[in-house]
Amino acid sequence: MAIQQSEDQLLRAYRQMKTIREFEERLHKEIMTGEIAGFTHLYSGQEAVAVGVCEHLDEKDLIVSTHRGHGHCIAKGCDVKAMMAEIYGRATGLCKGKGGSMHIADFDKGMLGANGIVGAGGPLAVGAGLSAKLDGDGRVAVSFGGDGSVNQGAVLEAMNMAVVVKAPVIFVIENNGYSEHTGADYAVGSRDIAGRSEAFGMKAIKADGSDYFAVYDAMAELLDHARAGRGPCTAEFMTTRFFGHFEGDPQKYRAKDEVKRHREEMDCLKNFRERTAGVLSAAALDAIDDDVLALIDEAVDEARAAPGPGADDVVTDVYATYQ
Amino acid sequence: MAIQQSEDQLLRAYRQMKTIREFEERLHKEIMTGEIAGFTHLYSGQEAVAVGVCEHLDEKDLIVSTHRGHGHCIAKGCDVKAMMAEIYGRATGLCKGKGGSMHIADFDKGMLGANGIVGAGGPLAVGAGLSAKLDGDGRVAVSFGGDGSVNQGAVLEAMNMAVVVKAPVIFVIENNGYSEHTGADYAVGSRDIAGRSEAFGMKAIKADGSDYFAVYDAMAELLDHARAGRGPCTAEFMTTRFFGHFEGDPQKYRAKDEVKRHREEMDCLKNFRERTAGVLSAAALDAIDDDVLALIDEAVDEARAAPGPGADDVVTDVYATYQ
Amino acid sequence: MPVITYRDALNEALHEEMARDDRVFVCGEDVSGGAGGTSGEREASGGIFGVTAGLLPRFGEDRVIDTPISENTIVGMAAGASLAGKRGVAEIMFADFLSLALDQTMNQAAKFRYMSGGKMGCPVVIRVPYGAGMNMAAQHSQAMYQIATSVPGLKVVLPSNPADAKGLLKSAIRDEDPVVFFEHKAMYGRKGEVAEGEHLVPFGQAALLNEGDDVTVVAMGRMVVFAQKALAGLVEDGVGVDLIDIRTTSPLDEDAILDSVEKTGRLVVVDECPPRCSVAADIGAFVASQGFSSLKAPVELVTAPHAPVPFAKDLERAYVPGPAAIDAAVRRVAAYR
Amino acid sequence: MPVITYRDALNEALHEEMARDDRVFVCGEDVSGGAGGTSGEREASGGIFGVTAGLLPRFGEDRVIDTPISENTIVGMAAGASLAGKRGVAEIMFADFLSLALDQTMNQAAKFRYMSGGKMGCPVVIRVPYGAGMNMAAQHSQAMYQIATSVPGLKVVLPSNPADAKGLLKSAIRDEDPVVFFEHKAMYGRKGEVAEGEHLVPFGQAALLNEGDDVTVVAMGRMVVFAQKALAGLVEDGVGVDLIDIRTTSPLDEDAILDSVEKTGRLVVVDECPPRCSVAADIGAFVASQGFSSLKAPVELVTAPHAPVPFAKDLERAYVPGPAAIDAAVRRVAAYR
Ligand SMILES: Cc1ncc(C[n+]2csc(CCOP(=O)(O)OP(=O)(O)O)c2C)c(N)n1
Ligand SMILES: Cc1ncc(C[n+]2csc(CCOP(=O)(O)OP(=O)(O)O)c2C)c(N)n1
Ligand SMILES: [Mg+2]
Ligand SMILES: [Mg+2]
Repeated sequence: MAIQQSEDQLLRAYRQMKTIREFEERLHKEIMTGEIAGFTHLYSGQEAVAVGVCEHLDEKDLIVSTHRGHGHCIAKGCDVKAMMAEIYGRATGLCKGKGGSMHIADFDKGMLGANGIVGAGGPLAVGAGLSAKLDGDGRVAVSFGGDGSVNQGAVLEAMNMAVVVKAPVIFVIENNGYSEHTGADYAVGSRDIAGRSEAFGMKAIKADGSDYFAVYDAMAELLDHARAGRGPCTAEFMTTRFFGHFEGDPQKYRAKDEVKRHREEMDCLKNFRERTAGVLSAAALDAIDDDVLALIDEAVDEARAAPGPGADDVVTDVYATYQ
Repeated sequence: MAIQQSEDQLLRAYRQMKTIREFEERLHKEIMTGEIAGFTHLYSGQEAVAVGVCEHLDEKDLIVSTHRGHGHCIAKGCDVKAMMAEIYGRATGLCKGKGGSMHIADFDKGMLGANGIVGAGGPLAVGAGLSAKLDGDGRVAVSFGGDGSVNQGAVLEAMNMAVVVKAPVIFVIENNGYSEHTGADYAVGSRDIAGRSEAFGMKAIKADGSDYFAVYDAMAELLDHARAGRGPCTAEFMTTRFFGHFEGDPQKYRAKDEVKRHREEMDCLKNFRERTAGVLSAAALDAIDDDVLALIDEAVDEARAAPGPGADDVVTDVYATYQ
Repeated sequence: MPVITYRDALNEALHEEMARDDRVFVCGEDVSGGAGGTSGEREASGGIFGVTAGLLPRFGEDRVIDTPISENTIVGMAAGASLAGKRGVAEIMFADFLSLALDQTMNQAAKFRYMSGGKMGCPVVIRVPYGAGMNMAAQHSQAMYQIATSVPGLKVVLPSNPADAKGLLKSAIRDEDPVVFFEHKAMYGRKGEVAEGEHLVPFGQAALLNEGDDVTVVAMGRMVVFAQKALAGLVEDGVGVDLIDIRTTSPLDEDAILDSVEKTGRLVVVDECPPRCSVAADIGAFVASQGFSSLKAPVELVTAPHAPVPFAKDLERAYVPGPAAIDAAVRRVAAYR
Repeated sequence: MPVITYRDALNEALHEEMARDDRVFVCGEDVSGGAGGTSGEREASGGIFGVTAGLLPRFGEDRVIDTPISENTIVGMAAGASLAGKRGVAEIMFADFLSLALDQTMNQAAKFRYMSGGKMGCPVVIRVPYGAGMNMAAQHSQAMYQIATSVPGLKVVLPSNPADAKGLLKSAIRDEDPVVFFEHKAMYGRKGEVAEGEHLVPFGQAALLNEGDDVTVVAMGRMVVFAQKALAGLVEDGVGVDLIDIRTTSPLDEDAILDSVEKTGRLVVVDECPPRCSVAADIGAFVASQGFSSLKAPVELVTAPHAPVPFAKDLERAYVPGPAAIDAAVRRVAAYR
């Protein structure tokens, strides 16, 4: 299928995917140093999904993300430096260091938050979609979730609810084959997430999540459907994660060569360069690579240098007003 | 399809259905007197489901019931008089008056309780089925639920869980068209409960819940499947309730003549008499009718005469031991 | 002032706020009166308690949303819409079912503002009919507010009369923070004077319903009614009682309680919940910590027993803390030397 | 006695009880080490905290059950099997997720015995790693035990050391009632002496870890460790402390607390939860009500603030009640005249 997008669009998409990749690969290194606290789930390998989805969205569209949210945040336009500062727990972070990796949110960008509770984004996305429906302005809400999230009652209820209230919600399910250490083929009865979604009465598509263009085209079709007020839909994207579930996961449950093989065969950046060979110059893409690496360097340096929050901040931002 | 069951089996099934019917019709009257406290949900109209299912089960098989549980209790062999006493809140009740209509339970009969929480029975039934699987003795668990319960996350999770752990559970969904005042066609996305269940990877059948034989035959097939260790299944039975959701419901949401029409066209007792015309004598069935009416009379009289629990009972049965 | 029921006062608040602010919508099971029935016409009864009656014909089904039985998603949908600029008012038919919606209530709605460093608010209202007294047994009679009160980020409201029901619900809908609003099922039919139109009751301001010098009685929700019942006999016997209706357990009007105890030196807290980690314990410990020097007698906690709610009439009557228990407790502390 | 970690003590209890009683099974996310992976062999790591390590190869996948992410059904399945004669031990990966399983925990497991008039018991154990201290932020750091403690029908356990971890878990599995078992994530690596084989710690019996005449300090779970840290400096300065580890918040060893306060007249309760409706408040109010005549000073409640758990290291450190706060509180009450 011929490529429809303009050169600018393509370069932008590549830049986004590359930024996510380098953000995560760098975090993977920095976490080893022990400077970054807590629980970090890296998105490397799934970039084509976040970007293929969000390239269709503008700031008025709303997304709800997951524990593995860095890619969604970057793709939706969150400031990369403020994200890095948040992950470092700095006062300059997007959430003043109060949220951390699992709770990065940026309402101004239509990013309603990463979420530490698997599946919790489903109901929230239905609400975001409902608000769009009430405003009748063609906005949509996207609920990102993993293969593990479709076993959580909240997501299943949300799919049914979205159909009942006819909310313009797209459930984007990133099937990377695992929920933590447990295989999707074991945990997902029927092993067919798109089919499970269809059974709630919505349109559903399954596509290759390591191919930016497959994601982009699938979303184009679903977004037309949702923006036209024809109700919610689901996209199941087959993808993979290049790292463990969280940093420190020995991954004994994965075949020895699986990650290596996937890095070769399912690398969305490689695929993208091949697919666009005729259209984009390698030089242009290489230049982007350099920009991105510089950006990530700056982000880390600035985050490191930034001040931490003060102890007084512990009790602020709990309420808008309280007594 | 020719009738396979023996005359004794048929008479027994009729007696069970008739007992449920008269139990509920009598309660409907007694509740008017104000003597019965709380929330009562009557099963009239759905008798063929409870009986068509439970006629296949023995006391070692386990069932989990709902807020509309009287029929399931009677069909599974609970003592009718002790049930009536429970609904009257008497010390002689099956649960000493502590549970009431929504919580009638009788472990000795394999009846793990009516349940006031819509959908809560699903996970419990998976556990009951799991225990049967661990014992490997061919027992099964049956989870009764309504059309409204399949929108509850717990039931959807339970269906998936049952498939994953290969528990011998049959999800019996009684689709009477309504959850309280809300129509199933509105609340159940896709309007196809059997299909929704299949999408979790289990066998599912849809059948007429006002026809004892249709229920009985459908269950025969599903029970063979489950007892053989081939995993869980779902039966969706189309049925109707002859009364309001709870006693006192004006039912403005139902078409004027709906109940009247259903009492004529969907009465499982009438259908049963017609279907068995060649096999059973009207006299034998009439005799059962008389027995049942007498039994219900006694049950009400004894419940009325029975003592209430004492105030001390408020704090007993909270724990087996506490300090 | 017109005399109306607690139910109608709540209904009036919903009508007024939905008319005032078109961001406000309600959702829940049967809130419209039941969608998708075969009669075609909906009765707009407003669910089994009738609190949302008449909203459907006036505001339409986009803003009066019947839902499937999906409590966690009912709250989550209302919370998500409220994050996105709306004002969701979710109804959970029985407070007991908060147990199904607790993730969206305590991990989502309650924490967004904090987790986002103050950048995201979630002005959702979760209405929960609660309480015992109608023989609905263990799963349809719990009070549950001790759970909501324990969660930072939530505000928790318990109106004890029709006027407060209206004034507090209007304040809840206008509040920028998530509010769990507890309506006692057994009080829907109670009547009282309620101002027409604009009537707001602020959070964190207790009402002093009776003044006396001997004992401070703190109560909330239906327990206020029982405390008032107990008053007559006490006053008759010359026991002076400060009766404080705290109205909201979070925020808590600490000053009102401390000021009164400073005067009386004796505290009785009445709470429909079982005793452990209850609001009664919370207030008792607060006074034992912040008002200790004023205390002249043991703190008396009048609560339900450490047991589920029983079904049978006599059992439930023995279970729920009532006027007799309050009367006895007040006399005990008043007599303490 | 062998010195092992809190994690290994729990693991030992599971191994011993599963070997002793074949009705016992465990279920939860990744408890076997992950089913359905492409490597074929499971690492039997026993989930992200490793507490169930090694159970799979020894007891097989029928009794060591990996589950989908379905918390309410994980608890419900374990509860249903326990109703039916098994002994389900469910793991909820983080205590925060009890909010998703609360219906099965509080409306089902906790109430079966009562609702059935004593005819049906549900001997399920729900293991919940809890607590702050690892920078896991607002949704992976909550203590949650105030909720479980408030529910009649549940028993609630919080071991503070490896020996109790083993002895209390074995008792929990043998108990006829539903137990919510809180394991502090930050304590899994702590070492201590643990008896091999049969070692049972009964419920409702507090441990007196230090004796002194001036102040009674009551703590549970990880707070006991911090209270012990605070002791040194206090003792050095001649402040005599009774340190009571209550071990189980429900049942509560009321006598141990009252006896000590009778001696000291001064009470400090240390609790990792935020203050409202907390176990600290519960115990404080209990003493203000039942031990009032012994009290010589205000009850001191050392808790987390009324806020969610923050992410950043410095913020979390400021959030969690620690030795310094305990030390200060003890000195305040000791000095009170
Ligand atoms: C309700 C809940 N249960 C369990 C967890 C622990 N947990 C975090 S991520 C995860 C696996 C999620 O799998 P999936 O949805 O496929 O997303 P992925 O990690 O593969 O991106 C689990 C079980 C959680 N955070 N929330
Ligand atoms: C979790 C929960 N939500 C709501 C209710 C209130 N309620 C009781 S029965 C019912 C409708 C159930 O419909 P369905 O499952 O079809 O069963 P039916 O009443 O038709 O037999 C509702 C909403 C409840 N008991 N539990
Ligand atoms: Mg996954
Ligand atoms: Mg129904």
